Amino acid sequence: MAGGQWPAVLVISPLVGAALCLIVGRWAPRAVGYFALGVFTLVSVAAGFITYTVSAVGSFSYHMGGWQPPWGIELRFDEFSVSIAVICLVGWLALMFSLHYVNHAVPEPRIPYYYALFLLCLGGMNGFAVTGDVFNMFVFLEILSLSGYALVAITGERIAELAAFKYLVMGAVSSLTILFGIGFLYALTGSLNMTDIAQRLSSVEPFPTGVAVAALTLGFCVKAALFPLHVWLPDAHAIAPSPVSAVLSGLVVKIGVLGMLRMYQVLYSARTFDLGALNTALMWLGAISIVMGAFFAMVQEDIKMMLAYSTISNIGYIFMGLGLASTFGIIGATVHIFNHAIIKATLFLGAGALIYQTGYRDLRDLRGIAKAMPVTSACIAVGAVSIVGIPPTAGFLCKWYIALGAIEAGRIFFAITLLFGALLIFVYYIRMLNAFYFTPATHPHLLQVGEVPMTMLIPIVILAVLCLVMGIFGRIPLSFIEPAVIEMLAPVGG
Amino acid sequence: MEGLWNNIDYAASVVLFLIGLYAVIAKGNLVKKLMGLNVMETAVFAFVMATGIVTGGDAPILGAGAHEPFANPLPQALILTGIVVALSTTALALSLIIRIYERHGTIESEDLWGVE
Amino acid sequence: MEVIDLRPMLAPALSLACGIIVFLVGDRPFWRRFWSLSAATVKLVIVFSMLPGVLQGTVYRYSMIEFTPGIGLGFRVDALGMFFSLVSSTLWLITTFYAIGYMEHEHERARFFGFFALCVSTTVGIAFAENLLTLFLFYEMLTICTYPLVVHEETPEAMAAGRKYLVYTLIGGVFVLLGTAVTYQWAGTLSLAGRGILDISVGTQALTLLFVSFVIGFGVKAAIMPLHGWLPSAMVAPAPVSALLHAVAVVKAGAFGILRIVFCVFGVELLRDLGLGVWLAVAASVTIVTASLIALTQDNFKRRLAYSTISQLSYIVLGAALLTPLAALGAIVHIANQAFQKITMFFVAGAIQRTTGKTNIHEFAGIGFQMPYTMGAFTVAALGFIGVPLTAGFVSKWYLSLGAMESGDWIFVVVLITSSILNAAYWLPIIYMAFFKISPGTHLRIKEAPLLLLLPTLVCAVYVILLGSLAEVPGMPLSLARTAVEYFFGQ
Amino acid sequence: MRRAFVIALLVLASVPLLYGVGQLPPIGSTDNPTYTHVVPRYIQQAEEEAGAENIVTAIILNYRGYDTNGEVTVIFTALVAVLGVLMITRSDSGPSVPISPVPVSPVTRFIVRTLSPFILMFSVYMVLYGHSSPGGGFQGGTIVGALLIVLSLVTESADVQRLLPPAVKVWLQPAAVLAFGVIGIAGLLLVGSYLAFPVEGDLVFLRVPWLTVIEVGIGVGGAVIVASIFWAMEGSA
Repeated sequence: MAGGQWPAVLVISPLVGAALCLIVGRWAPRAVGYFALGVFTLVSVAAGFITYTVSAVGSFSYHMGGWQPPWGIELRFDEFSVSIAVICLVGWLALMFSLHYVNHAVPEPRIPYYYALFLLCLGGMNGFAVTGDVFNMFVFLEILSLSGYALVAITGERIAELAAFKYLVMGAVSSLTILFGIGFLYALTGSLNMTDIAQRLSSVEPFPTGVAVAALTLGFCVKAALFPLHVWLPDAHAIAPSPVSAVLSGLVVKIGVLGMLRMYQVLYSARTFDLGALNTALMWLGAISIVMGAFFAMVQEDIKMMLAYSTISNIGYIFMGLGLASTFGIIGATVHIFNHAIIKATLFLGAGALIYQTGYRDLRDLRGIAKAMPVTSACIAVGAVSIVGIPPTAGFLCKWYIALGAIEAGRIFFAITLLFGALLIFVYYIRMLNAFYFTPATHPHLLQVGEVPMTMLIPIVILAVLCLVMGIFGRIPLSFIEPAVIEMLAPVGG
Repeated sequence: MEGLWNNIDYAASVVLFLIGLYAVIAKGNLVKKLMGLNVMETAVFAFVMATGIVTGGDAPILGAGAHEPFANPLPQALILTGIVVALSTTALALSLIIRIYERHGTIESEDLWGVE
Repeated sequence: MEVIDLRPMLAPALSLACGIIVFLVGDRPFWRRFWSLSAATVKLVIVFSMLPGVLQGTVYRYSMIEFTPGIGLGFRVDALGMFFSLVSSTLWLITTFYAIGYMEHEHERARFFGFFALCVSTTVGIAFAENLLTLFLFYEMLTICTYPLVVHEETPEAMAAGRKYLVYTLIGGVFVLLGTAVTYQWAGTLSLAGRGILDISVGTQALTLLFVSFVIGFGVKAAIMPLHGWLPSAMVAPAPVSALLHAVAVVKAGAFGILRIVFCVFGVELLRDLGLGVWLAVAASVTIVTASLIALTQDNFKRRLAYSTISQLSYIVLGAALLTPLAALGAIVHIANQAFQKITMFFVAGAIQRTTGKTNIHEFAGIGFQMPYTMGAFTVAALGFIGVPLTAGFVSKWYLSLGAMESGDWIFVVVLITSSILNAAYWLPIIYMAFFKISPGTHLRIKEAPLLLLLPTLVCAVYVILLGSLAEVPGMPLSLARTAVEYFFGQ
Repeated sequence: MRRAFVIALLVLASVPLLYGVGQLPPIGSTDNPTYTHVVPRYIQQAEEEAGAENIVTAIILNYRGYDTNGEVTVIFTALVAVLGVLMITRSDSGPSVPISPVPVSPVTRFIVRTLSPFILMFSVYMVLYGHSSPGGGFQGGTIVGALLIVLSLVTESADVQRLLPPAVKVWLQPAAVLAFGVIGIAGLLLVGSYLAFPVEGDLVFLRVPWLTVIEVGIGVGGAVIVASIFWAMEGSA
């Protein structure tokens, strides 16, 4: 079997590792972080092998317990599953960043729980990304969501629990909506395996299918924080510890997008279902998200709040690309799943480093910080330039593709919205950079703080370098995605 | 319409789902919101369970006295998982509410609004 | 003949590396200067080494990575690109010397020189861009890299200017990107190698919109009125920045972009069919005259220079818009001529400000006695702008006028003559102030600018004369421009 | 006003939903895709392939064992999350909440204490006989958890908690996840894929012990987790 037993290692070791975290935490509280990092290194190695296998021999599947699908659960490793690579990359770096950061952000008795939840969240995402079974998808969605809610609350800051509760309520409602949609699909097709559903969906009533699609879309859009379903996101992402914010903003919201992609995969290959209305709605919501996210972000003074709102804008890009339903549009959206994860992780970890060293998170307090922390600031600057989509950084590729996609689909208005939306985003990032670089310090004592410890600095630098490299060598993820998208759109003649 | 009448179980769960959603959206008390969530969970479980109903079906346990047709075992297995998920969500939500109450002395969202 | 060669990639990569090294070197003046100067020199050598080949019609190219099927980061050195890169690399070296002198006591020098190098890297990238996407890539990078230079002073005024600059240029960038994407959709390629990739079959109206989009996009940096607002404000930057921004990198990038759009994307034939050239020419003419008139009213020396720049840039646009070989020749050669003349003037402005602290023209009375060499260089440049024979400006005006006549629209000849008169009207009073007016408090003792400021100024002034008097000598920019024009007009 | 708006919106949403469910295959029919597609194999071959008379258990532990692995992880996540949220030093928390102790009548206490061995016994039965009768690890485990909770309520909670010293509890809490992990990896090594059970051949004798380990793991883990969550909340309130 292609891929050997790596798939099992990939999905199981974070779960078992999380269980062991508590045990390790009891005997050696200081070692938990390194233990978690070690576990996740193993996971990353598995992800690396799988990614390599997919690139070398194409997609393959792994049958859990040896049961053939649709009776058993199938893990599917296709081009979209390769998102495990970025999950592992960002997750690993965020874990490494945590090693020092948690001591400052999380009350000490909670630290083992922090790492256990972190591993569960990452493991849940891996499981979600690779499963080929809709109900199993729901189970892993819950693992990652629950750990996400708890990670938001774990700092114990003033409104942390409130933010987490808001996140939990909306998240739980969306999970239920998704389960409802899954139930519909099951009632219609009698199957839970995606490939199987796709085959059987072509012979069922279109209207109930539409209801199922609507329910799934609604659920995934909440998870992805598409406007106007985004209200949970800003507080949750701003209040969480920075490595968690990086994972939540970079990866967890993408899980919603990934769910949408999986749904599209099924629907496109089922062929019968008309996606016109859905696509139009997503396109418009995407466009509104871009603009609204940017406007909200503009008035923020809290650096992490600003980053959180910018996530909403970027999710708007992705949904616009999906809704365009043209080859380039979907390629752009998929590429942005990867690139935005890297960019946003850079920014959140960078912001975390600033907060760690200075204790301030307000832009007005952080003025002139670039002189004290040049490397971190430079990395943030790279991330900022990248997220706006200035070439040759990672963010540009997506903008270029989605713009091409909009024009390909004959909807030039959306290309214009996209590009001007990006400018709006720049308005607030330039404000941040101005504060860091070109404004005299508000608190002169901050000029003495110096850089963060190496375990925090290295992840930021690696991510910032990736922001640049992924822009220049953007073909590398594309070489995966392009054939998959073309194959996905082939049945509808895309 | 006839289809709806026959599928009245589904319809009931849909209605229950919306009632739960109403509570989640409209109620100000966090515990009531959570209860709304639980109603929604129950509704979805009922919905999925209803897909497995077989008229005159026996419990899907083989052995002496068992007879065909059996009720569909798959939804039962799924919902067992679903219940655990619901339990977990509720547990976490309750502990968050406990912390919120400890900290702010209230669990009415109108009062908490000002806290943010 | 096309040759795969590493050098087109090496040239921008070198300045890029230089910029990064300068950041890393930090506050060690010797190494900063060493790397800045040696990178500038080596790059000049690289660019010059390609000159003979380009003059014989060889095209060097180097493709790197694909972004979209068929489109990637690619460099291609043709005559037009060679011309622009020669100008920018030469001026980079000269400006680096000047900047070392000028920035002696400024803050944040590592940042300054680092971004300075990045700017030049991107400019060469623009010059060597193989396709429209690569061009856009470097065009946007240029915007970002110049921003720290514009706000270098960090005063509220500088920050405001920087904001204005970004707003204008980034919006321009959006138009370029939009145009690029649409072009890709219609043409299926973005290559800049040919004489036009678009086809009339797309529809006249659509093509007109596309052209307008491109003109707005590049016109922002080329400061076609009314898109010029950022340029006078950006004058708050230090003099070497102004020199680089307004003489070489930014504004010329815009003008160069328009040349590429006219000659390589649309192509002369198509534009003639569409009848769009005239409109662009009218816009350019309006800019030429209006900006000159505004320049007359400016007392701040650098602001007057800025409006003069706006006016002069539109010469290039006008030359391209006339769509005749001779006008195109004038436009291309004006890239170099205007660059050397204007950079001389900015060097002079900087030197005066550093030496005497004066920034307004009414304070310049008798300054020619105090700084004779500096003001001598200024006089040469001013004569160039007026278009006196044997200076560089004459050559471009000559060909532009010939081109205007060739096109049959005599009105543009009138515009050029009017502009010359206006140029005289705003430059000559300065010369008069400097050399012939002695106010009571004037120092008659010679107190020249430091050598590092003076020498580059003089070198540029000498260039202005050389470019004018030896224009027809083979190997001079004019021959290169001629090679380019011959290709674009298919002769 | 706001409520009226919400109600209107939900009523509006109910229309397509009800219309949609009306078009679903009729409930109860054996011709439904839910009954004809995947399920027949479970019903016909569960006993042979999974060695379970209770088909639901067969699905949970064999066919969709991976789901159950996820499920036990979810509840373990809930435990970690609850502990992570609630565990904090006292001084940090805000205004303390007055607790009004409800007096427990001696009758209740007596009955609960008397019944508890039987409840425990019943739960053990459910765990071990889940394969052939209604029940299973989870159901049994939850009963034990409920028992522990009831005991904490009617007697001194601290006494009940002493049954599980922290050093033991920390191993029992993840018991289900660990049991799945161990058996899963055993399956991976001996049978060929994660969570695979030997269906035929020399190793088939391992199937029953393996399933038992998992069932017991789920039971113990579930019980301890449910009780721990309760204790954590109780300690915090």
